[in-house]
Amino acid sequence: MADPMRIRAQAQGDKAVVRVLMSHEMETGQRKDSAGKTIPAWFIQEVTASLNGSPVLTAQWGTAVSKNPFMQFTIRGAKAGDKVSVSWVDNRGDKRTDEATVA
Amino acid sequence: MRRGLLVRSGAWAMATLLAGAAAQAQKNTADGIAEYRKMLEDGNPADLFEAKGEALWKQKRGPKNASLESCDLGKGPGVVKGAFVELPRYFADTAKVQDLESRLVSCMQALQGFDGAAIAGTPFGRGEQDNVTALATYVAAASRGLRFSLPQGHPEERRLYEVGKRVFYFRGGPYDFSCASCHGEDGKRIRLQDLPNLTKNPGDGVGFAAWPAYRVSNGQMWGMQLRLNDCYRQQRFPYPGFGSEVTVALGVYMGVNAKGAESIAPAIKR
Amino acid sequence: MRRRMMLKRGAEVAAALAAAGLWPAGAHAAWAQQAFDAKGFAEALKALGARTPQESKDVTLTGPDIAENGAVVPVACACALPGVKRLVLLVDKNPNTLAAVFDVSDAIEPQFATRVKMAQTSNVYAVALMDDGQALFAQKEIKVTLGGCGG
Amino acid sequence: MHTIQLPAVPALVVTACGIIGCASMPSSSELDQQARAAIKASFRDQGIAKVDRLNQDLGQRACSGPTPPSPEVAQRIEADALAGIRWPESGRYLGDWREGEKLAQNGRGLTWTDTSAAPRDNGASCYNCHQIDKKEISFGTIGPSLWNYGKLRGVRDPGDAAAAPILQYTWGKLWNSKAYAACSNMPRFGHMQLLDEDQLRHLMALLLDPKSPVNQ
Repeated sequence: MADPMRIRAQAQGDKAVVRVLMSHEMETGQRKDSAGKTIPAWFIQEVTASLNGSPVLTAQWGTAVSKNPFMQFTIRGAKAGDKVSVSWVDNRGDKRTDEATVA
Repeated sequence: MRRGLLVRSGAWAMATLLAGAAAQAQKNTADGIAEYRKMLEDGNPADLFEAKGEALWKQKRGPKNASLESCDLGKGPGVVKGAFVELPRYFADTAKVQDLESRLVSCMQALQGFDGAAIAGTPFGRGEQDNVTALATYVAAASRGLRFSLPQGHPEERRLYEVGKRVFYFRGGPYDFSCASCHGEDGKRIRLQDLPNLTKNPGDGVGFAAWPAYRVSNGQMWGMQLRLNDCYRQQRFPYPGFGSEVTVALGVYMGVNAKGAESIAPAIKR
Repeated sequence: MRRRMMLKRGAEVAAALAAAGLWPAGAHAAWAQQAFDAKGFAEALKALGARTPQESKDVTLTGPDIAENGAVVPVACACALPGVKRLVLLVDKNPNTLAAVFDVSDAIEPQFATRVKMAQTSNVYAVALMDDGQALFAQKEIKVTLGGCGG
Repeated sequence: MHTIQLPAVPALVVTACGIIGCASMPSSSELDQQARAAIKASFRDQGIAKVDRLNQDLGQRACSGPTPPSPEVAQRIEADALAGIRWPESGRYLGDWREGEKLAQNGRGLTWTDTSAAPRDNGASCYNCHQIDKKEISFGTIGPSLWNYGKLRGVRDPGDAAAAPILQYTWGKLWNSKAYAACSNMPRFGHMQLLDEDQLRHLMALLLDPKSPVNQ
């Protein structure tokens, strides 16, 4: 199981700005280890987010997204106290979901 | 006379233009790098390691199944805030001057029953060594914004400063480099990498006041021990032991020189 | 080997269906394999089912002029026009050009920021795929320098 | 069960000194010795980087401090260095500037993560410290700019006699930088076998060949 994400969600007027940091190697499959063997691709392919349970975001990522990825997006119609949950799935099927409260 | 003047002033103007262009290109590069770094500050992956370190600090682990919440980092058992900006310092229980990472290993051994020597011998980024880095990130973050003020009251602390200074200037290896070859003067750069002058206070958030830091180039969290280790690798020196006297002495030398500088650790670096 | 080919073929069929909008949106949206495997700006967009893109000042791409290191390059894409279906980030000279695809809905602002890897100095694109099938883009060259002493 | 009580006594003395904080700091020469001992005890071999790299020659030792060595010592370092320079066989000073540019860009070689210590596998790391070809914006500033190095020194034809002193100085500086500055920060590429003669000739061409981009 990967380490938890860091999610910061700040209310701004009737919106919430969400900043997410995910702990993931994001291997491109192009790198070789010190013994010269290619390190297989291992990266987050799909990211979804929801506000109080209803989906607001779907994104698909390729191998170009940086290691320990950062993402920022803004949800409409959100206020302090609402629950934002973010989930990712990688190409090995590993999953992670974490939640934060809009401040 | 008029024509001569014209020609000469034309040439002079051209020269300034050229010089200006070169300086302009140079300024743009430095500005460009500063702009790039600014964009990364918000959302530093070091936060992930800080959270992991906080969990490890509180979690009961090791043969003695104990947490680190009673570990004395120099300001009393369990006191984390402010500890980072006063390290390395002398510890009576180990009768040694220790930096943050070697002190954490001492606590992991005394409180949790881990084998300190085994941790020190583990390569960076693996096993408990990875946890030491996360713990160091957590402890450093608790002092963000505070100013460095290493104690120099104990004779061992003063002695280590002098030893550290001599180690800093020690030239050797196939390239004849010392730390001072790169960090001995103001305004120097390796490629586009600014080099702080570590023989004096380099200023807020610079040099000693910026590590542990998250390195974007390899996506790794580095404590000061790994930072010094890789410096010596590029200095073409042999391998400095984790927590060895040389690394702690350099920490005292740089930490005391940084007196009054504001800590921005954990920072984000190339 | 055969099994992997079957998997790849199946994914391609799914991607094609998805691109043509026939893939049921509710189901787990299949990862756009073909688009993410594509080489070059035009091929990647075609694999996403987009028409030939036009440059438009209504799409904004934010990013540094110079990246001290290609491993982490902060980029953001936005489009204020109504009717944006997807916002897409591409790095022209990367081995696989397509970097990220963000679906836009009325629950979310059409602006996203993330960080991408760049193999070398290259043009970076932000593309808005509109509901009516149009593809509008903004581009910017980001210089990647060799930091440190490379030792 | 014969145990020796002796060790307890000295420990007591040390702690006592610890508590009352002995005012007397060891002398400077004692501290020098303690620093060398600390260095000897702190490093170990790793890959091709062995601890013998810590053994200092006269120049390294004399330049290991914030203050430069005395003029006499400096002169001796420079004289020894100059005497040790091996000049290129049959006076062939220049190679291919294109190879020179590659060497100048390459920062690899001789670290414990490098497998071979042979000169041909080493880079020269020039851009780490110098500006050389203006097209490269990522250059260092520890050393002076080498842009237009040959042009500024009026080298139009490296073959003619007028250029000889410049060629010799540059070769000598690359072979052993201490021949002209006792505590130079520049590695001694020839003397320490970091680069072989062919590689040095390529760097010479990058700096002095009128056709090199550096001299446009």
